[in-house]
Amino acid sequence: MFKKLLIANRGEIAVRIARACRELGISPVAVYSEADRAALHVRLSDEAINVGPAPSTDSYLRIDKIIDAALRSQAEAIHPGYGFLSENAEFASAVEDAGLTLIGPPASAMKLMGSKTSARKAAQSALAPVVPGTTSPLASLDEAYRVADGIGYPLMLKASAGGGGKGMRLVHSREELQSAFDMARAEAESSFNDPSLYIEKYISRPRHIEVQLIGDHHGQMVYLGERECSLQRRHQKVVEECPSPVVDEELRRRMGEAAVSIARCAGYYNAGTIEFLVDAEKNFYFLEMNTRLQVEHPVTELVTGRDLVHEQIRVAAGEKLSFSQSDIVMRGAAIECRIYAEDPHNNFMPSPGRITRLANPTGPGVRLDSGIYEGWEVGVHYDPLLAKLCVWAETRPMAISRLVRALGEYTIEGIRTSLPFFRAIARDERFHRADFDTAFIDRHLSEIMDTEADQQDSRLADIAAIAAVLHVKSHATQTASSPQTTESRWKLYGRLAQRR
Amino acid sequence: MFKKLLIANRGEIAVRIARACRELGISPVAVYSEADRAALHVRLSDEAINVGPAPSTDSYLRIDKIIDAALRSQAEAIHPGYGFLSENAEFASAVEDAGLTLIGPPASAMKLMGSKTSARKAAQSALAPVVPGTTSPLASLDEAYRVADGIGYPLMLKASAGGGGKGMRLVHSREELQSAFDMARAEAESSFNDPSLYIEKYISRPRHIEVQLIGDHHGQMVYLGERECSLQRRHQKVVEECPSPVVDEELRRRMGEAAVSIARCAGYYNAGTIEFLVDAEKNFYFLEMNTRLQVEHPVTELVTGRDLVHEQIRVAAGEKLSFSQSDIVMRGAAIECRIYAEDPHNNFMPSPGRITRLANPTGPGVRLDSGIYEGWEVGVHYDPLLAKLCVWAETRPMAISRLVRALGEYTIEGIRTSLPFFRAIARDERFHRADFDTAFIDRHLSEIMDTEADQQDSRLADIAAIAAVLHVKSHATQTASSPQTTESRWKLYGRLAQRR
Amino acid sequence: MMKYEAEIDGRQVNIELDERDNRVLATVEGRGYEVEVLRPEEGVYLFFAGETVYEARVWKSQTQMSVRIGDQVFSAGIIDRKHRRPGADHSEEGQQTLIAPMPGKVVKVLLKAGDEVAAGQGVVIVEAMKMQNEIKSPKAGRVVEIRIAEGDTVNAGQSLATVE
Amino acid sequence: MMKYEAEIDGRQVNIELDERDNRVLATVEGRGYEVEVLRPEEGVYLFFAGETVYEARVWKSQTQMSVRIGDQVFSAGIIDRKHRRPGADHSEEGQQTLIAPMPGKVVKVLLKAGDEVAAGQGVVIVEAMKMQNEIKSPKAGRVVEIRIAEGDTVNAGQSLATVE
Repeated sequence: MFKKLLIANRGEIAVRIARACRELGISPVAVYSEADRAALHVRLSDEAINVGPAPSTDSYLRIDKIIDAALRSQAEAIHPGYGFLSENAEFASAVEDAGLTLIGPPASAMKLMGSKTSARKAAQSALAPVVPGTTSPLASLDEAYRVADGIGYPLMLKASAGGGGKGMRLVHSREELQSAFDMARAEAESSFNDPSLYIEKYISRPRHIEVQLIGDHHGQMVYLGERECSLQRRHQKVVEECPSPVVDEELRRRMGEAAVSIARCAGYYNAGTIEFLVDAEKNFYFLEMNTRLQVEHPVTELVTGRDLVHEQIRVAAGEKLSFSQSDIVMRGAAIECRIYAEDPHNNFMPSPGRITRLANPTGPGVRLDSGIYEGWEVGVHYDPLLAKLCVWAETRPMAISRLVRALGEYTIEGIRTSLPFFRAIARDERFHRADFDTAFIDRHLSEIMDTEADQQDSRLADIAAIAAVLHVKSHATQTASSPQTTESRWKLYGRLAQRR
Repeated sequence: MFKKLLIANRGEIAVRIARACRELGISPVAVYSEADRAALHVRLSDEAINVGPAPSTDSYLRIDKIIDAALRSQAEAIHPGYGFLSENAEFASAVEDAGLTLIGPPASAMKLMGSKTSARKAAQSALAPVVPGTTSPLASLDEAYRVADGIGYPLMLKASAGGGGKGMRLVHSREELQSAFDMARAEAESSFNDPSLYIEKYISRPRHIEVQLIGDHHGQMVYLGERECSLQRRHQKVVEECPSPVVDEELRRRMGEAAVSIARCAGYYNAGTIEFLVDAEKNFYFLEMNTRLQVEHPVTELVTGRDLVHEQIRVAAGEKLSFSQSDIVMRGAAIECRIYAEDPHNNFMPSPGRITRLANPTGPGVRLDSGIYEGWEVGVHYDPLLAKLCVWAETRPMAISRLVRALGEYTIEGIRTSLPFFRAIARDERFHRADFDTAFIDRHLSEIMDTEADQQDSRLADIAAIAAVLHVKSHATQTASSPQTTESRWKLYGRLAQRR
Repeated sequence: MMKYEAEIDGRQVNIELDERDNRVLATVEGRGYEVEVLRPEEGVYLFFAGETVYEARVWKSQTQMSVRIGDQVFSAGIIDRKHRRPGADHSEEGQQTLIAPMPGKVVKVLLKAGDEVAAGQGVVIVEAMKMQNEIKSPKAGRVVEIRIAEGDTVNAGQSLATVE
Repeated sequence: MMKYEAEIDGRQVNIELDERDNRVLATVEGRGYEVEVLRPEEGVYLFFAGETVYEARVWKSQTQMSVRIGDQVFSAGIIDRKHRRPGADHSEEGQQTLIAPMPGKVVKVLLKAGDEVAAGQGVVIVEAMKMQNEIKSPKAGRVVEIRIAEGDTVNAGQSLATVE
């Protein structure tokens, strides 16, 4: 086993890995940017190395500095976490070249699965289902009819050179194909100077369900059930569950075995995730592979009772997997909420600043992976993920009840967070029924948030008013805030682009 | 299911029950003494009723006030927690008489199992092993030889009227019996005016292992594995584990079935625990039954994945148990540490006072059941249990590593706590090997605590000295403390009597 | 009895309140409350209204005050008549200032002084926490002044531009 | 360089220390340290000694100061020569005062003024947190005065009796 391990990350995941190191008797070495000198992950490490200025391109993304830090501290291995360099095949190669061990897959597999095209080919060669369609341009309308008849309706016509919805048409039936074909071609021609089109099956109201894998260097590869990740806001996962409420034993086995085959075809080892789209008929289609630990790995750990980070480190050290497929037993249900520094009442505007008060939820079935502490200044340079609140219970309904309870105990003050958003989600009837798809939150956001206001009774509002008066009275030296003016101002800000 | 439930307790267990109520959609009603008006269990409840002055005899032990509080708040059920009125059969009857539901066994079973004599008889009628011996006085030396030959050596001669070690003799062999018999009789005569003796088998280096039971009102009774509770300080449990490191599947089944039989003979339902003494040859002997929820129930919950408080409430509401014996699967290992407000460096002297700083451990496999908050004043009127830190991991060694990690993250300042004691225990080699019995801590206390000092290196001590200087410099207005004088003074205090 | 004007979730309420030791007598829009109040932690108000318990947490974040009771969150403000400037009510009349809602970096200035602007049209883009946030004009009119340049680092509350 | 005398776990050490911004130059019993110090929270000192990180938490409880680094806890004190009274070194000579180590209730007074007392013999029993704690004489001698009576409530640090 390694004696020293460098953690090439920050925030909650660096804390999670540092804890795993402690538990395995490994000395954790942190890296930090100048903005993160007093960050929690530094405080929990034995050594810490400054890798540059705050912008991640100057620090956490600098392959040379990370490798240098590992060599200088005599760490034998590097855990990249998620994000930053975790899926960078060049980094994986550099780690190998430096004689160090990456806690992750081989660079070759990372590269192969990092490209959508080669990943799709790997999936196909593993005989795993991919979204049916052609990837080469259709030669003619006749070919389009032939392919469409094979795939079935509804389907999508897409511009080969396209993107952004241009040259794209949803075709519900054979009757619509010709006119759609002509219009899409024209649009593609005018938008991209290239009229080529291809056909893809249309997946209506898809769910995003992924399979967790882990394999050792000795040919063992095991799937650890699935995660339901359909609750997304603008293509960002916000709530994840294990197991998926729509996956039964049989589907779990089929998806799991497909995922293992794909990973085997890619020559994969260590932890990885195969993402699938699942349609209303429970057909599943390979989407992509994440060649690293996922943000949402804790829900799998809670349900399977396996520690993925421990296991990642062990297999990277050459040990055999400590379990086989038949040892994996799913027990109960787990839900994760990603707590972000953003204001759900104001279009999820980022909210950096100092954490003036922090009360973490505890008690039965609550797991908190957090990267903050009271007094920590949440900066503007990095992703706004503050913490992950996970709950586990015997059943999904009880896990939701426990989530409501834990959210009620959770206090983060000084900045805005997405906690109120999760309090609203946890009360939503459709969430209770697991009646959602990947577009659910974007479609129903204002409704979801409104249920919050609906439930407020006037007695509570009166008590809140009294509390506010008492607070202002006892903090009379502070400037009184004037809510009308700020409220109206807050409404003005919009969001232009998405988090990368 | 109940709409409202009164919690007749305080501290961490009242918090635990309030959380369970929230999770089950039940409104929790707190009771509090005047000292506990701002206690955490009050803060987490919907209603709270003052039941009197701080001394528990005037408040938490007042059956009339508790019943009255339940009736006034229109609670339908009362959860007594542990301690206070939880094993008081008179209270159980009063609850029944008031038309309320006790979350616990029937008063009759509580009464039966509350007496050592009738409990022993119940165990015998269930054909469960009890410590072999006579309970009626020996008529003569001849009878003593006859009984002793039947039981085997070593054995204990005990004064029937006795206690406190008077008139008690350990007899290793037949040769020693006559002289021991004569001396014990003489001692018993002079101590108690009664020379009667009885014989009990001597259990050498016993382990204390208990079986968790739960039964519904429909005749179902299930055992949820065992807990190892041998780590005790002066007969108080301090560390508990599930499973016991010395119990295998076969022994678990035998102990479990014996426990179920005993409970059935007592007409028992709801949660209860059968305590056994286990000798080096893994013979087990019935000790007593605890007719309530145990302090250490969380380790069983972590390993079996069942929520005992939820289940207690459900069965009290008349529901059937949500699982049968074959559904109970033990997974991994859990350890609990009872965090007390007492100073392990000073003979565990109680340490009430204000919590000036509190940082709770979090992360994978950590469960904290706590009754305190930052700013809370730990008073002198009640038991010093502040919180229970539990860890779970796939194996016992990993659970111990995780315990070390979690203890390192746990900060309680303002008062002394037993955290340093647990840090020492968690590093102890004999604890790692599970090589202990009920007298282990009392026998080795100074050694255990010394390992702490042994491991300190001078570099750490130097850094500590620098930190102390910096702290005093920046708090110059506070009076400098003078450690020599206080140190020598602290050494003077002793402990007279044990916690009840 | 002291009189206060408060705003709770945008609704204006009149409060009269009298506090003696731990007892508070209050009327909110004429509804009477007699409660006992403890302060177990800074910013935490534990109310006993008869036997009913309410725990309210009050905190300020940036420019706003919030009150949480259980899982209900209220935005709150106490109106301070003395400190209210006459022109500060931010109606859509007159000049309006665009301020940065969070610290960040100006990655793009979309308009320049003199440009026409529509209500809701983006004027400046500020990047923070790996997200790009468009600061929009509250009204149709004309850009009077742009006070920052691309590449500038801005603080929360800093004025970015004026429109009229 | 400021000079300090500290006591760490009962061992006396001489410290010289110079602090500028976040940099601390110190020698402890002649061993030199050059460290950077951050204070992420009140009472928490985060030291960077080269690339090695030490986080020390310092707190006072009752009469003592403690420092924790990882799972090592040190008792600590800075000796303040100015405030040291000549007779306050609590040797076993002269009069000694028995003080209550915690608040509680006097449940029994075992001796009375004038009684002979052995070293380590119990003088008073104070109950706190459901435990009975015997306050013992630090020396053999005679009880000079008992300052409390059975049933009294005492505070931490309150003097209970004097022996000589």
